[in-house]
This record gives sequence, C-alpha cells and structure tokens, in this order.
Amino acid sequence: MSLPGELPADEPIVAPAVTMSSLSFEVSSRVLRPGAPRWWWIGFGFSFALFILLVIQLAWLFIFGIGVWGVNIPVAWGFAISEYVWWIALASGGTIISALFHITRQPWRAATNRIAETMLLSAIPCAGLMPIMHLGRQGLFYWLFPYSSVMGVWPQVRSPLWWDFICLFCYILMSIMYYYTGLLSDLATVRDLARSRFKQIFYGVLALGWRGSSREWRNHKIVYAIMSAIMAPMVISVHSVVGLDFAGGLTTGWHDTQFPPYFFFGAVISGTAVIVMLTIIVRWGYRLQDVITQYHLNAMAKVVLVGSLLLAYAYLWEAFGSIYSSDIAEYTEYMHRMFGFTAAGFWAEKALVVIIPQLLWLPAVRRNQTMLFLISGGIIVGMWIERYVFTTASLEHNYMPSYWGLFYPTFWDWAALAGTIGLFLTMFFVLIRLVPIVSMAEVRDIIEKKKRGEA
Amino acid sequence: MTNPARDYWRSLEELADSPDFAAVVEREVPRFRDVLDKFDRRQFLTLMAASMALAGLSGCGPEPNPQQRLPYVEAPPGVVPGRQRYYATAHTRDGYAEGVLLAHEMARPIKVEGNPDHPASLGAAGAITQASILSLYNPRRAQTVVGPGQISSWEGFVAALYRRREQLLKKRGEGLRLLTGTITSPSLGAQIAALQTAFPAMRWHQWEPLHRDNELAADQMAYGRPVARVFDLAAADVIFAVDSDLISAAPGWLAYARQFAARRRPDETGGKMSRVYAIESTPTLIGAKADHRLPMRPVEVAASVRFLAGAVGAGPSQWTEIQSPHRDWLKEAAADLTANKGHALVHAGREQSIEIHLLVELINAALGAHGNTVRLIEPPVVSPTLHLQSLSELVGDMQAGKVDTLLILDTNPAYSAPADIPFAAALKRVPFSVSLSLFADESALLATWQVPAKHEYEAWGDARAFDGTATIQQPQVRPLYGGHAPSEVLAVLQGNTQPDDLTLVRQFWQRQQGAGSAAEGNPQSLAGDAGGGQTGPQSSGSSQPALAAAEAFEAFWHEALRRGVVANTAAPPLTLTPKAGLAEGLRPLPLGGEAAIDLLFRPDEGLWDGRHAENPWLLELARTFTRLTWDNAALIAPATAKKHGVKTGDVVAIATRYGATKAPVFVLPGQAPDTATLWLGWGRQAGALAEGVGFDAYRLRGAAEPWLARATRFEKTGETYRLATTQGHDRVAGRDLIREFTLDRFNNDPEYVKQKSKDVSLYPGYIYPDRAWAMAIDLNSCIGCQACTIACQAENNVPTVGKDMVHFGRIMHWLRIDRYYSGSPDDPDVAFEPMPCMHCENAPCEVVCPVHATVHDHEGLNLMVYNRCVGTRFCSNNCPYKVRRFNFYDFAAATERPPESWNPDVSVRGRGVMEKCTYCIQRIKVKEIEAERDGRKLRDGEVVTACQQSCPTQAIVFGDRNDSHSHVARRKATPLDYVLLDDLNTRPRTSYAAIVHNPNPAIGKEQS
Amino acid sequence: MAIFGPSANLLTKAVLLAGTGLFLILLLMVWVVPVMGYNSQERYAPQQPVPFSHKHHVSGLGLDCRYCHDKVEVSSNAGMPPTETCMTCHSQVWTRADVLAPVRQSLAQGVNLRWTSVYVLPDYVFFDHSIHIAKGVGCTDCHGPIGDMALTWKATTLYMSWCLDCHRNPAPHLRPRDQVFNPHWVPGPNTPSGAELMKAYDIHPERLTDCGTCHR
Amino acid sequence: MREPYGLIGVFATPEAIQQAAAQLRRLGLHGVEAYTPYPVEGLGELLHPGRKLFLPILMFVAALCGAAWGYFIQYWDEALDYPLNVGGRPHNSWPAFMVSTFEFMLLVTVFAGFVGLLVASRLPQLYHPLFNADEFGRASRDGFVLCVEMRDPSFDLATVSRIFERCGAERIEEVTA
Repeated sequence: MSLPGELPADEPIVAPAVTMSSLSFEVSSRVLRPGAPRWWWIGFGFSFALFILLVIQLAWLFIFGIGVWGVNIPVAWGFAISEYVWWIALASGGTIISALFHITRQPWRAATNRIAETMLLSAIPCAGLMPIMHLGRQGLFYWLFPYSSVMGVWPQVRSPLWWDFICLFCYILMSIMYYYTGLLSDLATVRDLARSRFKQIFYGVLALGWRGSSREWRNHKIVYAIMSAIMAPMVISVHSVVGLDFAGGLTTGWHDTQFPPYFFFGAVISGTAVIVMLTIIVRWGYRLQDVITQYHLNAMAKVVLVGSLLLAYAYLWEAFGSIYSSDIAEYTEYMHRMFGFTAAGFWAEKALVVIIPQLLWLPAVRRNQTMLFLISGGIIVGMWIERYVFTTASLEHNYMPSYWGLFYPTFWDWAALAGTIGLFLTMFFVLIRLVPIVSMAEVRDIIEKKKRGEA
Repeated sequence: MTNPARDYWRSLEELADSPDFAAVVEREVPRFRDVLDKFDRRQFLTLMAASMALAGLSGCGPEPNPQQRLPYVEAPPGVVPGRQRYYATAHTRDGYAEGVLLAHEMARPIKVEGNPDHPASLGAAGAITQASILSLYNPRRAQTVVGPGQISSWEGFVAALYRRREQLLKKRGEGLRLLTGTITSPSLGAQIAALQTAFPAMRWHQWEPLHRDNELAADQMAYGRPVARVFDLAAADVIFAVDSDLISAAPGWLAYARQFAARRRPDETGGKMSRVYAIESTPTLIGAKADHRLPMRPVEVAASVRFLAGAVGAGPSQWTEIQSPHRDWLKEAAADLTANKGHALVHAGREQSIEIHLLVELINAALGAHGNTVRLIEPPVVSPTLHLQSLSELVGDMQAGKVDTLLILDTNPAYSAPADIPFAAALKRVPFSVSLSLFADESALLATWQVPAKHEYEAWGDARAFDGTATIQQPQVRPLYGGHAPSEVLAVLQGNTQPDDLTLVRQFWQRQQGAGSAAEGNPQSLAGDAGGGQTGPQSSGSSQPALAAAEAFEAFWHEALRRGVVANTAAPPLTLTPKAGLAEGLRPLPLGGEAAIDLLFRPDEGLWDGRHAENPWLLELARTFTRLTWDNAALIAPATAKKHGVKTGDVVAIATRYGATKAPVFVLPGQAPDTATLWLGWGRQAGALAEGVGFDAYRLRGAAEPWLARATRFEKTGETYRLATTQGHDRVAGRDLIREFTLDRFNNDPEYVKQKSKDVSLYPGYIYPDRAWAMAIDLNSCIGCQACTIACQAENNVPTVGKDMVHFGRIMHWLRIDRYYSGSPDDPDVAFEPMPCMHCENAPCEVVCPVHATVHDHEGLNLMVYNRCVGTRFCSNNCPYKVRRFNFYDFAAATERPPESWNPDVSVRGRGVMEKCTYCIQRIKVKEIEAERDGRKLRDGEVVTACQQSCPTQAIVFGDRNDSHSHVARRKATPLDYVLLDDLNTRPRTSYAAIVHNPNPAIGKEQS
Repeated sequence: MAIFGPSANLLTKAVLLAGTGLFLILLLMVWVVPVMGYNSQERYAPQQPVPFSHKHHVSGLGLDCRYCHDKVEVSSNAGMPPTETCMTCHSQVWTRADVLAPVRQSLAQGVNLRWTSVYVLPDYVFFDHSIHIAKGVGCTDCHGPIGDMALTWKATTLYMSWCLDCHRNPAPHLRPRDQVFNPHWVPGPNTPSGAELMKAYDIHPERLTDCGTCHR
Repeated sequence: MREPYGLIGVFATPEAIQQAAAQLRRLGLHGVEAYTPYPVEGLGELLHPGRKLFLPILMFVAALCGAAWGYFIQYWDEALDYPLNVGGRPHNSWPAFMVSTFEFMLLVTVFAGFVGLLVASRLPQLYHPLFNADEFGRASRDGFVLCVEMRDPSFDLATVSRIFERCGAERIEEVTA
C-alpha cells in the first residue's frame, strides 16, 4: 500500500479539540447512553424487517426445496453462490483495513478499524449462510466436517468447496478472536465509565478485568502484531480460495489462473467501499466528526481508487485471455457474457466498478461525502452484478452447446438477497450499540503523538 | 413351469391382501387425483415435495412403526426374490405385433424389452413399446363400467348386450355394426367371421386414424388385390426414400432399422456402405441418415417420383422433361438406381398419395426389386379395408338411423375421425352404442355404454407381425383396474355370458391345430375357421387319437407362449406383377404452383394417433428433430417463417376447408418451404393428463385429403405460446463433437480419420487391471429413434417433471440424444448423438465433490452415491458433457405411478440429490454376483445396458474394454473411434464412431 | 468500589473450567451417541405373531437354515418361509398348540403371517445373501448366535462402518463352504486359514469397498 | 480491617509516569507496575526488563503443530482410512491438500496467540485490589497510574509518595486489598 502518510494541512487526522478524556467520554457515552437515537431505531427497524423476510425465505426453502430458486441444469449455481462470494468480499474488506493497514502502520487505520471489523463480523454470517442454503439437502452440511462417525466416510478434501468450507470456518473463528483482542482495552474503558450495575457487570465480564498494566500492554502488542501479520495473508487466502471454487473447476469462463488475485482485488474495493458507507453513516449518526475526520474518508477513498484500478487490470486480463485464447469454448462464453443474455449486467458492472470510481482522482470528489457515498454504493452494486454475471453466464454457455441454458431468478432468489442484507444490517446496528465504535487506545496514542508533534 | 400365468395370479392375491397394496389402490383412485389436477403441475410437484419434506421431518430416531414381512401362504414355484423372470407377449401398434418380453420382479411386470425371437423386434423395442408398461399401471385408466346414465357393472353390461342380442338375432343382425381398428389377430378375425355368419346383416367397419388406405388402393390398382411388403434392406445397395417412414414407423421398422444400420458401418463391412437418397417434405429419420436429401413440397415430390419413374423406364419418358432445380440431382439418383438393378429399393411413406405408391411399386418392379429387396406377401391384416370409406359409410348409416347397435372396440373415432365425418354427432343417434377402451376417451364418453378394456398385458389374445408371424399374447398381470378384452365382448354377442379370453384364444388355436395347423402361413384362411391343406411340422393331424392331439397341442401352446412366436406362421411370398399401362393411365399432374401452405398430417412420435396421450414418459420425450416436449406445433421452414413474419413460439391461426385451430409455430430446419407439419394425437378433449395439451390437428383433417391439406388460412395472431424444448443450441459451435468423413476418405486415408489423442497428465494414470467397463456408440447406426432414452427411464426409475420444469431446464433423462445441424438451415445435415454419462477416468465431477458422493470403482465406473450426496451441484457445473441431473423437487414422489411399478433394483432418488447414468450398475452387479457364485468370469455380452438392449440398430455396445475380444473393444479399435472434448483430457470411457457418408460423386455435395 | 468482589476470580476459573469440560463432552457425544444401543437398536427383539424360537428349531431339532430360508443360496433375499413350510411339521406336531393358532389360521384362510422385521436396511443399500453364502460368510457372522436365540434379536448395528470392517478385512469372517450354515462353528485345528480361504474364494478386498458394491 | 495492598500515583502525562517509574526502579523496588490507557513506549521495557519470547515461540510452535495436524487429517482421510479413486487422482495428492493445511496452521496459531495472551497476562481476573482505588478508573481513559506494592520489605511509604509528588502526580492514594 503506497498511501501518502502526510496529513493534508486542512484535514487533521484528529481534531485538535479532542483530548484523551473527551475521546473516552464521547465514544463510551454512545454505548452507555440509556436510549438509542432515533436514526438508530429507524435503521434497525428497517434491517430487522428484512431479516424477517430472510426467516420466511428459509422456511419456504427448507419446506419446498431448492427448486423454489431459479437454478437449473446447466446453471446449477445462481444467486446463492454469487452472493456468497459477494458477502465474503465485503467481509474481507474489514480485515484488509484493520490488519493490512495495521502492519503497514497507517495512522488513519486507528479510528476506522473498529467499524471495519464490526462490518466484517456482521457480513460473515451472511456469507456462511449462503452455501448452506444452496445445498440440495441443507440439513446434511455437517458432512463436510472432517469426522466419519458410523459411516466410515470422510469429506473429499480435494474439492475446492471443502477448502472453502475450512477456510470460512477458520476465518470466522480467527476474526472473532482478532476482534476481541483489539476490543479488550476499550471494553475496560466502558466498564470504568459505566454507572448502571448491569452495564458494569456486562462490560466488566467482557473486559476480563483488563487493567492496562504495562505487562498486559506488552503481551497485547506482541500478539496483536503477530495476529495482524497472520490475518493479512489469511484474508488474501480466504478470497483466493473463493476464487479457486471457480478456477478449480474446468468450466468455461471459470477455469482461469488469475482468479485468486482477481477475487482479492474485488474484495479490496467492495470491502473498502462498504466501510466508507458505514463510516459515513456512523460518523454522522454518532457525531464523531472530530475523531473520524475527512482524513480517514480521504484515505479510504484512495484505497477504493487503487482497488478499482487493480480490478480494471484483472478485467482487461480476463478479456484478453478469453478473446485471444484459441479455446473456442472460452471465446463463445465470453462473447455471450459481453453481448449475450448478460450483456446489460456486464457493462453496468464495468461502469460502476471501474469507470465511475475514476472520479476519485479529484480531491473535491474525495471530500464530498455524498459523492463518496454514492460511488461506494455503486461499487457494491456493481460488484454484486459482477459476481452474478460470471457465475451464471459461464454456466449458461458451457462446453455442450446442446445444453446451453439461461438463468432466471425467482422471487425467492431476491428474497434471499434482501434477507441476508437484513441480517447484515441488523447485526451491525446491534453491534455498534454494544461496542465502542472507535478503537480508543489507538486514537489516544495518536493524540499523544500529535501533542509531541510526532506522527 | 406349467402355466406361466397361473403362479402370477396367485402371488398377486397375496399382493392384493397386503394393506399397503390396498392403500396404493385407494390412493390411486382418480377421484383424489382430480383434486390435485386443479393445480398446474408445478404447484402439484411443489406440494408433493412439501408433504414429503414434512413427512421426512418426523422420520427420525428408531423405526416408529417397524416394517413387516408377509411371506406367502403357499410359495409359487420358481419365484426367486430379487431375480427377474421374463414372459413373452406382444405389443401392437396399428394392430401390427411387436414381440416383447416383460421383466417380472417378484411377479410384478416392471419393464418391457424386445423379444429376440420375434421378427418384428429382434430384441429391440421402440420408445412407445417401452413406455407401454407405464400405461399398464396408469392409475387414470378407465375403471368402471358406465351404462346409460348411471354406473353399472360388467354383469349389467353383459345382461344388456345379451338382451340386445336376442332382438338382433330376430332381424338377422340388421342395424348391428362393429367398429374396430386394424386387426391382425387371427382369433379375433375368426370370431368376427363367426359373428358375420350368425348375423348376416351385420357390418364390420374399421377405423385406424393412421390407416394405409393409399397403399391399399395402389395395390388394388396394381394387382387387383391387397398385398403386404417385406423389405430386405440388407440386400439394398441403393435406397431411395420418398417421405419414408421405413425406419421410423412402418410395420417392422425395428427389423428394417437393424438391416439398414448393418449396411452403414463401413468399418464392419470392409469399407462398403449402402447409399441413401431421400426426397421429403418434412424431416424423417431415414432422411436424416441419407447421403443425399432434398426437402421439397408435395407437388414437387409427385413430380420427382414421376421423373424417377420415367427415368428408370417405369413410366412414359416425357415425364423426365420437367423444369426443376433438382433435375440433375434426380437424374444422377435415377442413374444410380438403374446401375444397381436388383439391389435398389424405393420406398414411399404411408402419407404419400395413391399415385406415388403406385409409381413406387412400378419403379421397384422396373428395378427388379421384387424378389430381391422387396417381398410381396399376403397381408397379415384381417380383411384389409379402405378405412376412410368404411368410416364414412358407417357414419352415413348412423345419421340415416340405420344403426341401432354399435360396438366400438379399441378405437376412438369421436376424437380421431376426419373433421368432415361427424362421427360424434352421429353417435348420439345410435340407441345402443358400446365403447371398449383403455381410458374414458371421447368416444367412450359419448357411447351409451363405456366398458373399460384390459391392457394388452392383462389380456389373452394374439396378433401378427409385419411379416405375418403370429404371437399369442399372454397376460402379465391380473387386470389391475378390472377391464375386459375385445374377444370377451364379441363372445357375449355370440351368446357366451361367461366369456373368458383365455378359453377363447385357446379354443381358436386348438381348432387351428385340430384343423391340422393347415394354414399357418396363410393368414386369410386362419381368419376364417375353415382349414385344410398341407400339415405343418409340429402339428398332429386329426388322424391321431384325441389324447395325442391334446398333448401335442399342450406342447405347441407352451412353446408358442414361451417363445412368444407361433412357429411357421410367417406369410409366404406372392409372385405378382403389376398390371401393365398403369403409369400411362395417370392423369397429368395439377400445376400446384401458387404459394399457399401445405399442411402435412403426421403421427406424433410419442402419442402416435393420440392413444398414448396419457403416458407421461411419451409426453415428456423430446421429439427427435424439434426436441419439443409436452406440446405439438406447426413445423415450418425458416424461409416460410420469414415470409410470414413469425418465429418459434408465435401462435398462428390455421384453417382448412374442414375446420380451424390455433397453433404455435416451430421453425424447423430441413422442412420443405410453404409446408407446415402438424402432429396428430394432441389436444384431447377427454383425459386427465393430456386434456388440452397441444392442439388438435384432426380438426383440420378432411376425408378427401387425410395427409395433405391446403391451408385456407395461415396467419399470425400476435399471441405467443411458451414451448418447452430440451436443447439449448442447434449447432456444435466450433466444438469437436461430431466427426464426419466421406467413404473414400475412410477407405483411402485412415490416418486422417484416426483421432490424434493428446493424452498427457501431471498425475500418473490410474491402472484398471481386471475389468474396465466401457461403451462404444456408433453414430452411423444411431437413427435418433430415442428408444434408448425411454429404456433408460424405465430401467432406472427416472421421474418425469412436467412441462414447466422442462422449460426451467430440469428434465431428468439420464440418456439424451443431442441433435446437431450443420450446413444451411433450409437443408441442413443432421447428426444424432446419444449422450449418456461418459464415465471419464479423470472425472472432473468427482474431484469437486466435497463429500465423496461420486467416486470411481475398481472397474472404472463413475459411481453416484445418492445417499451420500448433499447437493452442492458443483459436479454438474464441472461436467463438460452436462449429463448430470438434479432433483430440484421430490420428482419421484410426485410421479404418478404405483410404488410396485418402480424397478426395485435401483434407488428411487429423493429431493436435493444429484443423479446420472450409471452404466446400469444394477445389471452389472446382478450378473457379476451370478458369475461369482458359479466361480466363473463374466462372459462378453452377458451384461447388457438398458439402452444397448433397446437399440434397434445396435448402435450402443457395452462391455469390458480390457478384453481385446469383447465387442466393445473391437468397436473401439476402429479408426473412426473418438471421444468428446478430448482436449480436456477427461479420458471418457464412452467413445463414439465418427459418421461416414457415402455421397454420389456425380452429385458431389461436400459432406465432410 | 470495585465491581466484583475477590470471590469473582475463583468463580471465573470455575466457569471457564466447566465450560471447557462441557464443550469437550459435547464433542465426545458426537462419536458416542450413534454407537449407543438406543440408536443402533442392537439386541432389539420385536414381538412376533408367533414366538418362533430358532434355539428350539435349530439347536434343538437341528433343522438346517435352508429348510425354511430355502432361497438364501440363490437370492439376494433370504426370504421368509411360506406358511405351508411351517405346516409340513405342524400339521403333525403341536397341532393344537395355541401359539401356533395364527399359523393354522393363515393356511386355512389363506391370510399371510405378518412378521416384524428385525434387520431393516435402508432402501439405498443393496445386500445380497447368496453371494455372501457363496463366499463362505457364515450366517452367524451377521446374525449372531441365531441358533441360540429364543426370540430373534438384532445382533449387529448394521452401520456402514460395521459393513466396512468385514469388507476391508474379510479373512477372519470366512469359513469352509460346508460350515457356512453351522450355527455353532468354531475353527478347528485343520481349518484352512482366512488367507487361504480368501484365495480359494477369489476375494479381492480392495474391490469390496467400492461404493457401488452396496449403493446403486 | 483490610490490609493494605499498595500505593498508586496518578499522572497526567506519559513523560511523568516514565520519570517516576525510572526513579522507583533506581530504588530497586519490586512490584512496581504501570497502568496506562494506551501502550506507552518504553514503559514496559523499563518495568519488566529482559526479552519476552514466550508468546512468539508459543505461536510459532502452534503454527507447526497446526500445519502438521491439518495435513495429517487429509492424508488419513484420503490415503489411509478409506482410499478411494477420485477422478483418477492419486490418494495422496498433496498439492490439493496444501490449502487446508495452510488454513489449519493459521487457525491454530491465532488460537494459541489468543489463549497465550490471556494466560501470560493472567486474564481473566475480574477482581484486582486496584479496582478498589477511586482514581484507578482513569487508567483506562486519560490517567497514567503507577502502583507500588507494599509487600516489598524495602517499601517505604514516605519515599515513594515523595517520588510521586516530585514527578507531579496529580493524586496519590493507598490501595487496600
């Protein structure tokens, strides 16, 4: 990451007014205040409604079977898998911001990583739910665990799906531990500020009695550093493996060595984009403009820009490979993707993900929150379309012309999408109500450094 | 084994005793079905799936209600659980017999297979024949006798008919009419003859919607008598097909197809092949296999046939002076035919005009075909009649009120009569009418008495094959839903109030034997019960003592039942020559130049004339050329479509002088311009499954032009209709899927023909030391008849899914036939490619399954373990051949068939499970276990897959690749052998033999 | 004014310990539960219309298995004897016994006896008795001491793992063919070894574990 | 009567607490510990000299074990327990096993790190005498708290408090257990 560390003159990384105590009180109060603000209730209510839709969708799906979706032969993978990839990408963004920029010592990471990680934790369940829903016999997904019971049969570990299953499994556990490790000291702060008995006990237990002794801090530093150093390659591997789900098969349009990095690029841009959106919301909602400043948005906007450039490169390469290669099947498939049934999606996706984000070259755009918000939103939609297009289009025009087919999503396909979005937002809203949304310890560090004119 | 049917009956009693069976019958009663039919089929499926799912939820933990076992009270001799036994009988199509064997498991018939001893089957069985087992079990069959206005009983009917008989006897049968389809049954013929003597004034009418009137009329002109033909394609070096159904529908087509294919495999016949020319208005199977094919309008066909006649000296030579773009083509074809005098054969389809049939006969005569490639024989049909004339006379009399008693046996004129013969209306004027039918069809609903018929597999009877060979049909199962045989109804008229088809048939054959089995060979005299003449081999003349005679008859009877063929009943050849000067007598052709649409009426591949409309297998069978399911359509050429500004799915209004209807258009490459082919048999007004499916082409069909009508109206309506086809794309799109060569390329440049296999792999190849199962499919032999698809469906419990699911891309057929076009859409080359699982050695599907649900065994079978499958569907994505099928809903549970009709050797797959072709592993295992028990090795040809067995042309061969002497190894040894998409290095076990064309160099149409 | 008192620490440790313990136990259950008798229904002996005793007929009277299960050597299904088989003897002996009333009734009225299955395989498992007999697997190898069962009970779990045990290593379960139906067989000094029998029967274990051997 | 635990001084700046800590170290007092709202650089090294390699080594070893375990599961499954012919691939197709091996490695490493952190820091420890101090709460927001335990025999209340004052402690408080 070659992000300039310099602070724009007019954009301090932390507003001068902010002191260690004001920071602690401000951030903790958002969690400790007795009632939630109206905007929170509205957001939560909306999300919860969508979540209910998910529950209904699940019931319908389990009772009637996978047939309620639009999937068919040849297009045996539809929304579920493309959305799985999409969610994983969003989730990965969280780790990228918090881990990758922790080891690269980016100052602006301090105030945003909590939001990023919270988003990650909310997105992962959605990602995990998708592949289970899409099974023909959902109840038997546990057969993927490496245990044989009385059957004497094991999983087939050569399958990219199994790699993916293991990957997701590890990723979830690791993310939780990573999140919690980073959270400890802030929980202590909240604990010490809590007045009501219940909250004292609640946060007291969660804080595990953290006192911030130099011994604790030093252990914490070592472990957190190593963890970050591990999470970074982890997130790369996670998305590479998701890429392998496709590249591992020999299906036209999927069998492509560039998929792992290609998918990772996708994660960078879509993950950062969703964080930008959430940051803007939280910053506005919790009035944390002093702590999360233009500087942060500016920096993340640059990451988004880089992501879109990386992705543009991947797109070009994909097009080149398919068109230039002598493989007629690859060629016909790509032509179908560009000009066939999925053409609209194909071009929309390119516009939203590659072309429009180029506006971010302009500082003015980077500082205009509305623009930033819209562009990020566009990117997320664009990435969804991208996943959808290459998942279905490749299957639609496979090796067997006699078995070419098309994919038409049904109501329940859309319900699954809306429902998981509901699940995601619900979790996010609950979490930002429960945990301090800014990593105070790190910001304090920055404040002190600023005092001493360092950093 | 004394009486083959006896022990079955007994065991069925046991079956019927079990409450499960009672429950089944209960559940299958149509009344309950009707409720479900309110929903469309998709909803129906989902509902079923839902109920299954819910039921499944409660089914955890130890068995809540333990299974029970019901041993026999007295064990029937010879029934071995888990082992199949075969009983011979015959299935008839248009009255002509196709010998079949029914496989019984625990005394339940579960599958129909061809009878190798039967001349019309030779061990193969067509799609319709295979599917007949489903009709047998069909819970929607007619089940109750309905009298005038109220539900009655068989006894009630017998009483009524008997009373009727009294009156009829008084007036010598005045007003008594019999209406049947084509009958080849000697015993039935005899019965009718007997009736005729009892009721001299009775009249017997025949109505078969797919009659062969034109052929008969032509024969009358040529020979002054009806004849039948037996062709010998093995002897035919040049075949000229005129809209011919020779290898698709003609009586004996299975046998012809086999002979045909045997001459199309140059690698097995030392580089020799027959050459086939075809001129036709609508694609036919033989046209698809032809080396030279011309699509042309019927008028042009007529002209071309005249040209041919003139050119080969069968007609006036001025006929050769025609203005036709195809003139040179025809000239060369004619030259080729004359050059092969004695080895040439011309054949015209049933639907061609009298004139064409006559000319074809003359041409064959001129080419010296008679005695070589064509054999004239006594017609196996009992008293050949012009059906149209017969029916119109009947209807005329009905309207005139001359008919007071009408027996309709196993035909459905109310639905299938020509539009200008108002049978249905006339039927109302008949005071006493009886319809004996398998389903409560249109005629049955109008008749005063509807009597459920026995299915052929439930009744005793007999029938003749295309060459006259007789088969005695024995029941395979006691009538599932009551019902009676035609012979029983007729017997009532003869005064027998306790008729029993067994005795009727037995007595007839006893008489035959008694009469010194004289006339085997001579069907006509068999029909009458008089006999006399030379004695056959195994018969005992009446001179012997009666006891010996009885014994001899028992021997004959059991032999006939066992083999499914009555020995020496084939009709002897006739030596006739056509009358002279017939060609000259023909009127000049009308100049049918102006462009209106010619409507061609053709039987539907599956529903035939509509009698199989209740059979879901046949409804869902993708039609050979259109790949269309659950619908018929107006098939028109691309050019015609452009002209009328319509595309596939647009609805057009079609009208003729006789009636009008609306029909969706299907654009069919290879169709002749300005023609539209309409399949008969759809758009039923009665019936549960078939009602309102497709449109009824009979409404456009007139008595004057039964096969070819000029459309008075053919207009786009603006409506569109959703047609469910199974094939995504019609061309190979640059893939190396179909390989084609010309014969001289094959003979002179084998290196070029041989495929270069690029067989490289990072991993070491897997070794299969002992057995390696493999399949070889010869694309030269495959005529696209799709017998294999239905055979597979029957053998492997493949469910049907319904139109909506097909449209969704969820059809379940394990074995499909891909149809690829090449060349111009107006006259494309067609290639058929059966697609079972390839059983790749480097199977892409297996590697991506996360739960070991699909793996290889040590003999190289790509196994599918349903009970381990969790349904990720990655295997299907990763299968380049797209041969995997997924149970998106609980299709099997939603399929309407009694549980006892499934094949117990194959798991019935539940919801959410992947499935695919298994090379019929259950058959392999059964044979393997037998061999292992006897401590011997499996012999080549011992294991036969269902598709291989049913294939009329022996295109499919299965066996052990490692055994160099095995048939499959020999097939794979040919230079023509290749595998699909071999650059993916999947190493398929299923390989194909490339297509070889034998074009006439003089016509030089580039084929390869 | 600390939130927690000194006792809290001890409590925490206790809770942690308990939690870990519980987790491990649950983990263990995953393996243990299936093999529990309740689940496998081992030793399950259902009520039968007639309390038929193999002990009496086989060990007592010394009837051969094939006297009743006559199809076992040729059929996938050992088959239950038809009523007439029972009556061959019981038309002479115990003609009045009440326990046999159902049998007599069955023959008289032509009504089937209704036995309750002891061994129930799922529909997707295709087991063939004849081949196991032919390859020298004794009845008691699967049916346990059937010859000494007063009322027939389920002798095995019928789990796939149980099938695999034998299919992976058949040798210990093989006998000379003439001993297959011997309910009290014990290998004698001059019984051929399992390895020899494998050779004699031409058994290839590697092929026995193919999925297609049982699932079709 | 609750027996005393230690003496704490609350400082406003990291510099101050560092100064105080340094002086106390010079006194050679034991049981000196600093509590800060964020990791103050150098403080840890000052109070607990010597290299702390326990956690890194622990995590490294865990990584090795994780990898070994991950690979073994797969090898056992595919090659030892139930070797099946999957698409003609060798039973031990190690390239395909690598991904999961890697994931298992990372999982075990992070897990070890997390547990190690808690153990090494003696967490969870919901009760600690310091929590009794009124001012200790500031240590988690804006105060830098230095605590000297009294159990050290060479502890002298006067000296320590003087040092605290000299270094500008905002508040000095006795903490009882």
